[in-house]
Amino acid sequence: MADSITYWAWNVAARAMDDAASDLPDDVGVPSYEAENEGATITVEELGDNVHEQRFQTAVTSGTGAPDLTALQNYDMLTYASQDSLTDVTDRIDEAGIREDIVAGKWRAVQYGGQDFGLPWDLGPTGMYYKRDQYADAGIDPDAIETWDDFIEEGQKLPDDAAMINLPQSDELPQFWRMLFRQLGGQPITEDGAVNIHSEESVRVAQLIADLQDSGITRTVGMWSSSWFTAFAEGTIATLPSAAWMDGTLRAELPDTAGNWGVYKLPAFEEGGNRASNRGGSNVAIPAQIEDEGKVSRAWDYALYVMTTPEIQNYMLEEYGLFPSLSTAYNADLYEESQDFYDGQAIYSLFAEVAENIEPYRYNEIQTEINNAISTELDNLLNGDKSPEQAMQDAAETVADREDRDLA
Amino acid sequence: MAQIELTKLRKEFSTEDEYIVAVEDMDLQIEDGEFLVFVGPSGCGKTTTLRCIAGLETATDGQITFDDVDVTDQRARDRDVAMVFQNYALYPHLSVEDNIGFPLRISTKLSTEEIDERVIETAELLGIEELLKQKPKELSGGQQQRVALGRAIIRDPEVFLMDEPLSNLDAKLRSDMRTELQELQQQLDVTTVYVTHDQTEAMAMGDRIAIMDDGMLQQVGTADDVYRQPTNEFVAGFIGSPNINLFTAEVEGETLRGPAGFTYSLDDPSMVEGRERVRVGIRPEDLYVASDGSVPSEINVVEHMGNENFLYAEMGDVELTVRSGSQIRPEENSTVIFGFDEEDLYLFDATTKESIKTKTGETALEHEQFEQAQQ
Amino acid sequence: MMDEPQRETALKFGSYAFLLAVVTLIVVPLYWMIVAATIPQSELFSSSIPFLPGTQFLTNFEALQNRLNFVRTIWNSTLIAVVYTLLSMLLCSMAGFAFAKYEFKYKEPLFYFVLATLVLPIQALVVPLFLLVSTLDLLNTYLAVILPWAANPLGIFLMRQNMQSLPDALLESARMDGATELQIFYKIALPTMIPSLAALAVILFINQWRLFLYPLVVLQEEAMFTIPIALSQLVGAQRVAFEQIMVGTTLAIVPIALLFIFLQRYFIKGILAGSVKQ
Amino acid sequence: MATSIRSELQSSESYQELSDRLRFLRQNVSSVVPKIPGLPYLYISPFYLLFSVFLLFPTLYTIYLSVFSYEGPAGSEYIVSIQAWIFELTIPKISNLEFVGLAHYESLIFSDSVFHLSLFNTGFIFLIQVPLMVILALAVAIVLDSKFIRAKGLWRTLIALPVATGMVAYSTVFLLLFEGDVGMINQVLMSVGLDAVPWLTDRWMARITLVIAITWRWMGYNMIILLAGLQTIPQQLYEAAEIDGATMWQKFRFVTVPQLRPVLLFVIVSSTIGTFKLFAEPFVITGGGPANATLTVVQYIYRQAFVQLNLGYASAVTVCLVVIVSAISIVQVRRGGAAQ
Repeated sequence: MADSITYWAWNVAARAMDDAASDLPDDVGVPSYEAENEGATITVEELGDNVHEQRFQTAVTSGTGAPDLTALQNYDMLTYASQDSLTDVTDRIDEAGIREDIVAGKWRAVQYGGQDFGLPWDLGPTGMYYKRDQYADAGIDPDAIETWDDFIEEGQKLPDDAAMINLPQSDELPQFWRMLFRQLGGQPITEDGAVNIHSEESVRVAQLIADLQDSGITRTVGMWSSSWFTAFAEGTIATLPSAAWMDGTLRAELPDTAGNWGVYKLPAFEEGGNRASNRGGSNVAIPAQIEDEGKVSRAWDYALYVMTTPEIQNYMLEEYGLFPSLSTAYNADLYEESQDFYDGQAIYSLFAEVAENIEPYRYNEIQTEINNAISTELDNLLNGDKSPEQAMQDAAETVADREDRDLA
Repeated sequence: MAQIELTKLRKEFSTEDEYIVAVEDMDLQIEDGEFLVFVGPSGCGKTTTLRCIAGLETATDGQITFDDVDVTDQRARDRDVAMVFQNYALYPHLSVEDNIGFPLRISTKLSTEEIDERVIETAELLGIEELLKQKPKELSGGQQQRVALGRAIIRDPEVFLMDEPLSNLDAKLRSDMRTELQELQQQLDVTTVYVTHDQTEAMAMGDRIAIMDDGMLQQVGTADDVYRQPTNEFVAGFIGSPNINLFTAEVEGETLRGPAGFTYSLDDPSMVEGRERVRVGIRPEDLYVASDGSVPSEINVVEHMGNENFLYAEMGDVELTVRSGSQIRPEENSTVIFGFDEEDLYLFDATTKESIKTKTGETALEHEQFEQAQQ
Repeated sequence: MMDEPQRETALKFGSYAFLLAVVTLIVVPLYWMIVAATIPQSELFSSSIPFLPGTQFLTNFEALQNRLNFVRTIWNSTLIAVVYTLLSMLLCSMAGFAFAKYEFKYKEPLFYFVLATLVLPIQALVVPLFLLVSTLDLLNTYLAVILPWAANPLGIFLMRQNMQSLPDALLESARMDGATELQIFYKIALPTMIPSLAALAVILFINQWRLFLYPLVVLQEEAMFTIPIALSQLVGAQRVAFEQIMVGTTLAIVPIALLFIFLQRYFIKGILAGSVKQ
Repeated sequence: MATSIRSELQSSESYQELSDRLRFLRQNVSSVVPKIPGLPYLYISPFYLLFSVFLLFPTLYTIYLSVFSYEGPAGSEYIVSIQAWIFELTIPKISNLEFVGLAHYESLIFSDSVFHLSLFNTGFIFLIQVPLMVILALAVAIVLDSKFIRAKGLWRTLIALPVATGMVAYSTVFLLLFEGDVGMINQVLMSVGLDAVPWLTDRWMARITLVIAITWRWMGYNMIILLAGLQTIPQQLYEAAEIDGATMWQKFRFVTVPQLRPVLLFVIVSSTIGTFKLFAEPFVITGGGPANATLTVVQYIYRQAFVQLNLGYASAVTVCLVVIVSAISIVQVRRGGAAQ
């Protein structure tokens, strides 16, 4: 096994792995990887979001310069796996016997053609983050919100200058659509690869998005822009539909709002319906161009140690908001602890409960084409040019035509 | 100093669509220390010839030698030739001092003091020593002209080349510079080739004049030769101002019958034997009022020039110019008959335009013009 | 109609008004950026952005400096841009001079081919260039960023355009004075082309200064990063360090402002005056 | 102060000999150097040497890739491996490529509607932005060039500074200015009673926002180049026009424009090319805009190459872009240059 390897990731995913590699606090209870493995050194390179995308892609396509281990978002995994740029780790996973330890739905994110091309890392169990003061002032009771209709009805109570939810700009709508689509158990492609984004679930999601806009309880601000943060800091938007990892961002970027947040599950589409979905999440993978067996096994050993040790995964949750897909970690008492940022609410247990109910989702390598088509058609829907059925039908046809696949 | 010889010099310019012969098979010898002037209408190839001697254009064919040394293919910088451009071409970013000293600083082994000395010396020669620190844009046209001259003189070259250096100056300054240039040339005794389109300038300055037309050398000779013995009608027409009167006359035995009743019987008809018609040339200064003259004409305009008059008349469809004493003032539109002496008559072959008879006699006016050329 | 003095003042007033309008429209966003660099991020996230700059500039800068050694980054960017500009100016002015003042075979096709590559977007060149640079093992060196665009199509185009205004008589008189062709270039052509060389320096410096995607791929250590790459590091998936970005950007403007001030005196009026009688 | 030091230095003995010896040395060298037949080639060879290595090769490579579909990285085979003395160049086979002939071009020209939309967007922005920016830059340059404006250096620097701002920061500023009803501009509009403009959400307004952003950023830069051009116009031409009684407008039309033609042509062609290569502004401010309304061709290339890893297809789009834009710029140069 080689002594040193390099690992690339964006800020949160880099710092978490760096701590796990060399400076884990003592109260975590397990040694850091370098402490555990004498002589091993993990070089972690922290890159900006676009920076990682551009550098990793160039290294992969030109065949030289890729790191030994890299973090990859769910939506990128399959694009690289489909062009066999990632090492097949199926046997190593079987040999490690960890298939049951990880939430079932998450494995699909790293599988292509029946083989595993990465090790699942964090999950995106969804939740509705809400400002407690705004809800209280408007007399909105989060527990009373069971369905999206309740959500719209309660939303009317807010004063005019505040919006219940941010309806993202059209190039960010696909993430919102996909979260709701997965909540209904929708699959973007069928078993044999036919495009299926015009299914009945997809139309219901489009209808909901249209209803949300017509209800007048929404505002549109670009996500991650300074005015988006301002809206939550000053309470001009009351609810933020997101996932477990948003906790880390809120604590880092909006410290003054501590104690004023709460979380409740996604409203269901109809009484008693599913209130769980997934949004985002990443994995670690070894680029195929790393041919030195010593490097590959060292990278695998390091990844396995970090991803399958509950204490490390829980440290990463608490420190960086990275919710583990390692289900064996959920029984730690951390999950029952009340979080003062959320006025004492034990949000981790809520997310753990949601994680168990996430519907499996058939990840695919045409995700970008789907996003583009959905973004264009939802914009047509919101402009009133098309009905939900027509919009989703056209989106499906566009994707089928551009990727020359047939329509489900 | 150098003796320049052009043998069969030819220069052609070929652009995409047309093909121009600028200079055609020129043979010319320029003596050591001579001041030769190229003159001719614009586009006749005089500047091109100068640029071939300078080395700015490479001759298409033929040979150029300086003191029997073949320089045809040498670069301009290797020919020890200085040139004054029509628009002076001073280096705008250099002071007058640096402009003048530039050639020495660039291509000679002289030390900086020697160069500075030579610059001051040349500036004094041209009377511009107090301008040394100024930039070209601060100088008048005349001063810029002198700086350009200084840049040429300082190199003490084998050959001086000047491309219409005076054409941008006003009339008064031009005549002063003309005399100054001549004195300078004699003082430096350097072979000089001067190009101008102004024939009076050529007559006044050149030891010899080379007249060119359409790329071909018409005639080379002293001012007097070209004035008195032009080789063809073009030279006769070009030299002398106002221009010579020219018209066609039929030959009948010994008499020439021209337009509107012009009749003249030759003393020596042998010259026109075997010809049906000839081209007749009479200089304005050779015509005088004579009741028995053979040139009937109708006066159009009389111009009073002070010491003499110019009479513009018509003989049929031929326009005549007559140069007479100031006292002769015929009425406008009156008919006057002019006469001339046969020795002043020019005759040219009607087809080849070559001269058959040239002027042998001498008139007072003509003599006075010759004197002015000599000072 | 207005008489002469009235028209003069009206014109002067009109020009100043127009100039002030343009300058305010340009400066407002810049001013806001500087204000944003001097206030803490929490203040940044309020709809009423303070009008006057705050006092946080140093603290924000310290945060930036220990996050990614920004002083070193400014040094990298400046060094690369200066060396690149000088090298490219030489290449472009020589080539521009030849295209403006000489006739030679294949002149037209050669020139238009270079112009065509001007159109190639960097995004399309990144992979082949990365391959080339890694095979020449220039990765992670200043040269990797300096060499590719040293032969800058924009530069040769500008120099050809400007050198055409150089009177031929000047070159010929230099030839007569015995200057070699090279001496003519650096003793006559360059000195009289100073304003256009200054303009060329602006173009080249700024083009190199704002290069992002390509250096990002070939400069691999943080110690080698240029400013655009360093600032883009601050845009994380879940973290955007706004105030650090603003501080970095404000500091990044300083070298460019210095460049403009330094080049001021080379924009000399009518440098060609007096060379050739019109 | 500097000039006085120089003159003392020059007059001292040693400096004199040194500079003379240097001069003689230079002369010896230049006389030894044989007469160079193809002198112009000497001038352009350093340029074309670097050009062929660093721009020609990638261009040919892009064209080469455009007829393949990229199936993923290759192992360690090489396309070309040259061992020449100390210089060793090996270009690894970039990937296992599957020859598809002109399939990419066919789909681009006929069926790829997103490509057509990106072409339309880029063309639309070009048609408004380039004329607007060039006229504004010329107007400002002329005002700054006129005699009675003081503190020219300050104005010049301020106006040209936007080009120095980093992509990330200036997009944050523009988002803050133009963002929905939170943005400053809409706040001002609403406070005056007008209704908010959907700068980033409406397709047409998003394109206008981009035009404003690009003009804000690049107008000063072009103004500097035009100003340099104005400096080389000989003063006598204006004086001559003055004597003929030319009005301000006539001086502009009959002196400034004809004299400025080469530099003006340069600014027009380089901003045309710059706008057709537009990437930063849409990528950062509108992210391709509502429903691909501000998706530019180069952004589409980036999406194909970097997000969807279709390197072959991306190269084909590049080739199309190069063909279209060089046709436009050659027409501009010909028409501009010819009228000289």
